[in-house]
Amino acid sequence: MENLKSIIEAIIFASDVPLSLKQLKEIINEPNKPFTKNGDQTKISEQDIKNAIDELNREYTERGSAFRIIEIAEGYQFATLPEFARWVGKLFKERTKKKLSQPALETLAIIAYKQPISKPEIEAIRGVNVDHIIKTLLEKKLITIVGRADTLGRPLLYGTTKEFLKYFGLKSLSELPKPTEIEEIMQEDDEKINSYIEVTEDEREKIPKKNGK
Amino acid sequence: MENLKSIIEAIIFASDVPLSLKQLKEIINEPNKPFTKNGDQTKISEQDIKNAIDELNREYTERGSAFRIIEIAEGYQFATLPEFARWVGKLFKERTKKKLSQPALETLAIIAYKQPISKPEIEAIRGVNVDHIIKTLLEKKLITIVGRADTLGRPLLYGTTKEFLKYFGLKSLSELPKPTEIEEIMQEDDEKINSYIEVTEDEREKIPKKNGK
Amino acid sequence: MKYKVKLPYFEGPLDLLLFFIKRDELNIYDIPIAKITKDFLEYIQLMQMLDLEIASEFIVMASTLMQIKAKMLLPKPNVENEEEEEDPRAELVKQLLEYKKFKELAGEFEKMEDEASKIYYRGYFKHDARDYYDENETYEFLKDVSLFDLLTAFKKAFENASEKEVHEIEVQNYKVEDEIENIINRLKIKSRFSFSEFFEEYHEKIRIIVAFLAILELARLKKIKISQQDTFGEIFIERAFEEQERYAANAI
Repeated sequence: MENLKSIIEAIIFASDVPLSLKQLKEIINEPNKPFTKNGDQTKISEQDIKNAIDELNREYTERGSAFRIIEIAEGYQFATLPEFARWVGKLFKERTKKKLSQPALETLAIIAYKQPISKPEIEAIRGVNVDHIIKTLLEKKLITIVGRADTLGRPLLYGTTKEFLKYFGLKSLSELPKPTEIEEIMQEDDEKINSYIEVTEDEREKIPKKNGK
Repeated sequence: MENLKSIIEAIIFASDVPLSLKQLKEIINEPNKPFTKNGDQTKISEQDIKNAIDELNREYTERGSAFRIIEIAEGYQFATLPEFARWVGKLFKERTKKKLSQPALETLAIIAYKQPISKPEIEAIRGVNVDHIIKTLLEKKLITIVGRADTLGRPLLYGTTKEFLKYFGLKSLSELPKPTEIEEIMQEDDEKINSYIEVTEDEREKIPKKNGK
Repeated sequence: MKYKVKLPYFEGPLDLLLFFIKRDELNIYDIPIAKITKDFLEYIQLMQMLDLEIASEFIVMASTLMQIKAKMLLPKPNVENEEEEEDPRAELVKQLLEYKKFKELAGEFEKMEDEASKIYYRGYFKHDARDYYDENETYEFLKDVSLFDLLTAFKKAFENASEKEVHEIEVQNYKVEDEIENIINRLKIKSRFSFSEFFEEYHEKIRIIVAFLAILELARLKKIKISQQDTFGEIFIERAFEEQERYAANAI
């Protein structure tokens, strides 16, 4: 059932930014197939939209729903109610546990391919201090200390763990794609499969290098 | 009011990825302050969660809500009903949804049904080089490297991802459309041919044997 | 040389063969090899005339077709052997059928893609209630990482490293405090901008580093939020101080 209320609900739900009444009005009254009330071309006013949002929130309250449409400076958006913070927090905690940041990933990649490797060597490649990241990776058990280098100061050497293999679904380190393999995958120019025609013509003009190593 | 149904609603609503029953169960039964039923420490089962989701969806239907909790990519996530695509689409007008090219779809189909599969194997089926496409599919996270083949050269093996399931609106790989087996294609075509032409015994023998080795 | 000629496009030799079979309503199990070879070669000639590069697969297929044709012309060996004698076309037919199967499946995939594109997921989560959400983990809040990401990261790390060796750094006197003020001022005008947008006007490496430190400091002070939508996606800096706070922010 398409009615103004559900349309507004759908739009606010899917939007990746908060929407103002004005923006909502524009979307709904857009000349190309605008919303019609009982087959009537009446324009929807901001007040109509405001009423619909209030009505939706009333329904959510009645139903004991866990979310509401809230209004902040930039506009309207969905949010879960504060009393569920504990549960939503658990969700995010679960998820963040498993995540790696870009710097962490780069450091992990260097360790994976260059192991055993010391912190100074990693820093020489990355050009930044990696203390914090090494600590995180150790905590996540993705790397471990495997010994000491014979070089000056005998710095600790790091290598990857079984957890690391598990994380990436590898049976052994020998399964790691080689940098040359990624070169092969990446060697293609930056043109992406965006438009059908572009791709097809591009591909047509391409001489495959299948046997060409 | 904290009850299991609203807690599940809150958790799924706040997640930007599908959550499996198992994940939901873990969050709800987490040792640190788990959910309690009437002050009782009863563990919540996956079935309890599934029932709550069904109940929630029933309520959304009754209310004429624009979204439902759908089963997608091995989990549950809130999503708008397709009939609101027209309105929500207006929101994302500028960024027109990009579709995959024909070669990309073909390659993806091969990977989906034959996974884990190596590049040479894909190329044997498509009869063309697929470097470029593999790269794009990897970037789009529709496929991923899943290991190495034991065959000569130990080529990398590819498989599909959860993103793939989500992109095609699938609950799991078992939902993939059943391919018409070669045998069936042959049969169909045979029937077609038979219904159109009278084939003499002689000619019939010229048709290569199906499993012809 | 890139000619953009709209010639009926084929994915490859198999696709072209399937086209001929469909166009001429040929029996796929009894392909008239002479005719199809002729059509195939004509197509290649057309491509040559148009000065299009011909993928090596087409050449390989042309030779395969000619081989099959030659075999078919050979007189049949003794009759007793006939049962074991494989049709020279059998391998090709098998290949064509296999390819045809996936071509059809690709059509199914396209329909599924279409249907799935009508479904939208929730897009904005910023104000969702969540307790013990550790601000320090903001940087860690990324999507799942694959092996491909790992390799890409490796490549990137080395590319960046080699760049560093090439450029001489002219030491300038940039202060983190100045950059903080600069960022705050920019955020007053625009509440959110992307990393790449931000660094566009920075050319010296040392200044980029100083500005980056300023961003980190602001994030620590919770004056800004740093977010990213996809792994390796654009990173955004967002104003996290309120209207009335903006003036005070100057005093940092």
